[in-house]
Amino acid sequence: MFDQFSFSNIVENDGILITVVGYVIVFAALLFLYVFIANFQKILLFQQRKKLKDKGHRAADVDDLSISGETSAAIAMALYMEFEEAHDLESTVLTIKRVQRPYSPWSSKLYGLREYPKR
Amino acid sequence: MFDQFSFSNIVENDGILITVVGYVIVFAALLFLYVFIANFQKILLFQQRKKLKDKGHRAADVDDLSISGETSAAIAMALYMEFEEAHDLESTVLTIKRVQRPYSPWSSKLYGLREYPKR
Amino acid sequence: MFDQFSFSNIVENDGILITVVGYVIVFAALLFLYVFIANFQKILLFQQRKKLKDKGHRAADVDDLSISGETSAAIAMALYMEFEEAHDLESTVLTIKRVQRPYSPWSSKLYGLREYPKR
Amino acid sequence: MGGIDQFIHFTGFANMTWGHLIMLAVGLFFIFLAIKKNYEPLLLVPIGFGILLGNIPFMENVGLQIGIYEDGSVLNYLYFGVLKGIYPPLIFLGIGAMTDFSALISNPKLMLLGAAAQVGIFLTFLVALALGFTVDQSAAIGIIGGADGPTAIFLSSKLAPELLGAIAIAAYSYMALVPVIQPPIIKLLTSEEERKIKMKPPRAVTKLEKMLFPIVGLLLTTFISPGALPLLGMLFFGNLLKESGVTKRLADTASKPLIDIVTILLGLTVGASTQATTFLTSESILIFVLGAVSFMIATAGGVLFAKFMNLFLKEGDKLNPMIGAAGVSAVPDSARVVHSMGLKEDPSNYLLMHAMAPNVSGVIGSAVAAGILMGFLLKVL
Amino acid sequence: MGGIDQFIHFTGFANMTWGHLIMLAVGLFFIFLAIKKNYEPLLLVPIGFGILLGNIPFMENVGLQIGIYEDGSVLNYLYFGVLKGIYPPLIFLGIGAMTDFSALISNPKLMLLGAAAQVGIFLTFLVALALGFTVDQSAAIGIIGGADGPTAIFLSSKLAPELLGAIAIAAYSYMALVPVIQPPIIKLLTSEEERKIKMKPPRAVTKLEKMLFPIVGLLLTTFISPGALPLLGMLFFGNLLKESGVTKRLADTASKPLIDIVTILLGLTVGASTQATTFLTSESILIFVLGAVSFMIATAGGVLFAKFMNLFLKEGDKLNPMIGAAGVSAVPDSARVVHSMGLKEDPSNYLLMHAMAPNVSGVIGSAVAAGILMGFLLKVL
Amino acid sequence: MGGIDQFIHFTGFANMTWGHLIMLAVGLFFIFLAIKKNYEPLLLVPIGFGILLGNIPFMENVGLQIGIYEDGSVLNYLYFGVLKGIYPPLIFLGIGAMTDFSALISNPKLMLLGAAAQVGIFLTFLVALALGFTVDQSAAIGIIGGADGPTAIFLSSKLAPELLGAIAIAAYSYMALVPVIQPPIIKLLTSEEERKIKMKPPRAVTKLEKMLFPIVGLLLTTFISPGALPLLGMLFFGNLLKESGVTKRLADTASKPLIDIVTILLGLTVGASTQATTFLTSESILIFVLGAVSFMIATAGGVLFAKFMNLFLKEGDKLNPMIGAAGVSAVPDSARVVHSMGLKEDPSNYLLMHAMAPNVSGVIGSAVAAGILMGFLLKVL
Ligand code: NA
Ligand code: NA
Ligand code: NA
Repeated sequence: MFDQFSFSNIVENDGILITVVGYVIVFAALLFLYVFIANFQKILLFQQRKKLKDKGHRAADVDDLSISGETSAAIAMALYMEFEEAHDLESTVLTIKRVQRPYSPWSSKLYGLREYPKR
Repeated sequence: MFDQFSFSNIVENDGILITVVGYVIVFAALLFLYVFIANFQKILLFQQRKKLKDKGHRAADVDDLSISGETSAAIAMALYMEFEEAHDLESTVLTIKRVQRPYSPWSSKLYGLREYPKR
Repeated sequence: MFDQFSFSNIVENDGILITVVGYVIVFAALLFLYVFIANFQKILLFQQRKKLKDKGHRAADVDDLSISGETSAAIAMALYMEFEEAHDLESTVLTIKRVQRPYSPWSSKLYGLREYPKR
Repeated sequence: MGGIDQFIHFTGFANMTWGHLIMLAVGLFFIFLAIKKNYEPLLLVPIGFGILLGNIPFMENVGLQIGIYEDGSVLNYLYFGVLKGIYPPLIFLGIGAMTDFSALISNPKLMLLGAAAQVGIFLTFLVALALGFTVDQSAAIGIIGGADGPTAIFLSSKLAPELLGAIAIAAYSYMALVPVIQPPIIKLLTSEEERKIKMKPPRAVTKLEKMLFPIVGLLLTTFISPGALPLLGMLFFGNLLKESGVTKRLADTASKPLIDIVTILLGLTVGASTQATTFLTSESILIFVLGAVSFMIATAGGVLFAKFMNLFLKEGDKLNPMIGAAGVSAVPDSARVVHSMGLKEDPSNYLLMHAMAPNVSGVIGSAVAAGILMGFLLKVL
Repeated sequence: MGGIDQFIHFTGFANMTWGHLIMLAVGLFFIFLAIKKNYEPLLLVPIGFGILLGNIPFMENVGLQIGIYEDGSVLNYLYFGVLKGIYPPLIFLGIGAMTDFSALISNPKLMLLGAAAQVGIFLTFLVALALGFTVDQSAAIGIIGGADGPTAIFLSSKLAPELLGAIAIAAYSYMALVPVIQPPIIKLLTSEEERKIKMKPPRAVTKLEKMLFPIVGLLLTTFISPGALPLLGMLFFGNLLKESGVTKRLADTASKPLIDIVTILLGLTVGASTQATTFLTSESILIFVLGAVSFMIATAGGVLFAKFMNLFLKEGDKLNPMIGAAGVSAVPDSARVVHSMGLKEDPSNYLLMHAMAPNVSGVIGSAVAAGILMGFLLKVL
Repeated sequence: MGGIDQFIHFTGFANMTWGHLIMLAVGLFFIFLAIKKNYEPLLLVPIGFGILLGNIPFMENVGLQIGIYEDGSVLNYLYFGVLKGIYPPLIFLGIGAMTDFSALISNPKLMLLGAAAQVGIFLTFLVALALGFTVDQSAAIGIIGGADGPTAIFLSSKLAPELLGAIAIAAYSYMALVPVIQPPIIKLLTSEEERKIKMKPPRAVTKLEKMLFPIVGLLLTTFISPGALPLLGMLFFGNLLKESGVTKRLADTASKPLIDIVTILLGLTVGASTQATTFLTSESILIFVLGAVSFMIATAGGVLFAKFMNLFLKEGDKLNPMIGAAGVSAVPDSARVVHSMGLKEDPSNYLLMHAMAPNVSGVIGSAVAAGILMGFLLKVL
């Protein structure tokens, strides 16, 4: 069965067609998403800059509103460190936990019901 | 189909009957539950009062053993506050957690098995 | 139906055979497991003792490397206490929790993704 | 270029209709309401996103296994739990495990208000019948007035699965809109004096009473209406897990991961069941209208019955009739609405705990009603 | 008034029989035992409430979709996992993820005690056969003596689904009653001197050994008894998740939400499967009697085998024969019983850790036995 | 002694073949890799133990209900979720609920790298075709190059269930081996200079953008490739639960107990599906070879496309072409590989966040590709 390359099997099954069309569409889908997000960001950034300008912020003039390289590097480093040590020490910390309220799907605000005052 | 009211459809399907009987039964069910609980409470309150009397408590003479209005109001207020603010601040608190023991459904008291002493 | 003992029903259904073979096999299975583990331990203990000897530890000469009776008793007592009191007081303690990292089954090391640095 | 043609043929763009666009807009609106207005987000986000999923246009009936109504699709498998009425009882299990019935136990006569408000169910049933719906469909539509999502889904799945999507969406929509629907009706039916009535503080409830309640509740209600067993059985079971004191671990699981998983699956598939090609009909619109009517009648029924009860209660024991409105259930939104209105009239009048009693009994009431309707209509005799 | 008539016809009151009342009383008794006596509450509360659910009287076979044996009912869907033997292996997965086999690994010869106690299974099998049960039923009844709920349910679902309810209820009842059943038998079979025997403290166990145990355990036991694969495969899988050290998150989920959800569903539906109309038969009563016998034989078997082993052990290595009784499994109740009895005889004799070894090996033993019985009886050759 | 004979006949020893032994060794090797090397333990432990479970030899087709391919066995029931493509979307739901798309949103042009790397899927598809696999099988084999376990399982379950085991095992194996496979290819295709390129730090992303991303992402990708709906619909749904800010509780459940339960069941049954009698074929070996090829082509595709993009980007905006390799997905391993390589070249060059963008977009890309392949091949027209 697998002794030799049979290009006929590709042709008979529209292999080339599926490959080309398929790959193009994958690109198209992500390109669409890229274009949309990029443009959406422009609008958003424009608004943001306008807001800052209205408030008289200097940052409005800065070319990009991104986070600084140093900060970013530090974060990346920290992240990397965590990646590396992840397996060894599962750090133990005192957790500060968010108190979660119960809820009910017949109405999601059934907060008070669980711990009703008893006296 | 829905141009006009067709009372005949109600009659043909015993609509009135289902409505009347149905509504009456809903009432009956909750009435039963009410009567049962109310009477059960009387017995319970009677016992409670007797116990208090035996111990010489003054509370036994008080007409009802309910919680006071002020307390109740305070609780309700607190509850209401919590309702309102619920969405904004998900308060962060240091939790004091109950230690839970593992269990086994082949026997629900399989407490000690999980963390067996190793040395 | 159940008025009398019918040994014929046992015979017809190979009852004795199933019983004897069955019980023997249960023994065999657990015996195999016993023998395997016991021998595995010997190898392991041998290695352990060798390691200790290499390091010049005195413990290597001790007949068995088991935990001492006193320790064991103390642990058992503690365990027992916990068993007994289990139902009454579900002790409340400040938990020191292990921080758990998220993961992804397309790759189980998706740690950093959840809380990406925002600024 | 036949391949590209063929491909384009299959895209959402090629299969899109106005119906899809309308439904996508509805889905986005639900998500918007949930996030921006915080209306029932735990339900409206899944339902809203489900509407999106259900209305991505695709070529139907060619074996792609995408749509919720196509055999072999994931959504179809997950929808099974809705269609067979499995999810609602599991949600009731979780609800039972997180509900405190103390308010009801301490003042059991308020239970009647939860019964009274079910008039919305039965009158809407009659109206739907008169409008030409079948008797099974009419019952399923009427239950919207019960103001309980799981109960509505359960009954529709049994009596009128073809309307399930519309009924479920209507029920949850109006539950989210309780703060808009109820106040004008309450005001209309009560005098200022009545709205200022203060009620005696509720009595404390013992552990034993709370433990016995789910057991007694089960026996009494299901002996009368066995059809309510799937819903009330699970509700009271969950509550016993909570109140027994010895099964905390099970109550925790029922009220957290279990109910969450079921809520995710139920919300998503109920949303996706609104596929434009089957959902956008005049029937669906009519169901929405009837649902609103049902909610209003229920509210009025509760308030009026509270006033009726007052005729027999001596001074000092009288009810604030507004709490009757909480009998529709829609827990705890309608209780909060009543509480807010009470505070507006008199800043020292705290009605919340009083309103919780008819509120939770309204849940029992509508489940009993659903059981009765099933008893009348489901039998194959 | 035909409507009222018709309705009354459908109420629980109209369909009630003495059987229903008896079973309701049994259900209430189970709940009482669980809450008041704290006997296995995590199982007896769901089972007890399930008995209530299953015995609310209703009109059967008219399409109401209420009863656990009616197509389309929620209970019927949830019961599927019991009937097809899906829940028990999932419970074993969770149990594996929370069981520590150290006691067993450190003193593996105690494993034989867990084998010895399975004599209860096989002798009861013979007695049931002699009493006229079919060979499949007899095997399912015998397994009660294995003192493992999931194993009993699994085997009955495969061999005798018609007896599943009775066998499951019997198994769990007697597991709860271990502290009542075992002590007199242990006393009868041991001398005071024997009961005072102190055993050498167990050796510490390495991580590697704990990791290898589930793998070796799987291979050895299932090569000998492939039929035990569904149960032991899951048990050892859960244990590897726990001991591997790299899958903590999965072990946590298996031993908490997963096992809880399955326990809730299993307990409830096993309880509900005791519907009076199919459950209250002389067979059920006989099964209860045989179950008790099975437990007693198993206890005796374990104790006597420990005494037998002592014949070959040199002074100082001798076993306290009481720990043989823990071989029935019923983890960890029977180990606790032995421990308590040891303390009574000599307040400085701590047998708990020693008793845990036969205790957990009893679980393996009864699963192997179930596998063998399936191998003999399930085949279609 | 017929009984003993009969019994021996049924043991694993009697039914063992070389195939079983080989597969058991493979299973043990997977577990070893997971525990000792910490390669994807959350997947390799369940899969490895599943391989053991699936290759305990037993007598097939005599009704013992043990094997994963035998009706009525537990493994068969649990395998249903794999076979019908139900588990993968649920896993994507959980993944969505724990994935942060910020890196991608802040630099959306990197999305194209995630598209480019899918070339591995399509070229391997062609090679498989040429080697004589059917067109459906070829598509399922090609998807291994998508480097996403759930996507691979989903597509194979739809197109070539007979190859599911081999494809799944290959996909997960190579995902675990990404740190071995990718570096040499990356080095081969890039100059030292290129590997030292530093990229501008990413911009901070607003909450609104993160909320809108799953909605926009769903609409755009599934309008183009409706077949991707089951996977991407769930992925983006989970992400909206996380980012909406109002459904934290649901996101928590989706990303913890739900995904854990599904992972346990999926891993175990995928492993068990490699039963020697159906798995050890020349096809399986060929699939492994093709899978490796696919991974390599995908890596090269990503890197080369990044270099291609650099032709159009002005100085200072240029990409470090190594991040193209992260476009295969295998989240986040391939991003980490790139990061490590970057640090080796220049200890001040932190590429992790940049590599995360193509990494997560590779997930979307391969799901879109799977949808397209389903669109072309699944239709029954
Ligand atoms: Na209601
Ligand atoms: Na046992
Ligand atoms: Na990918």
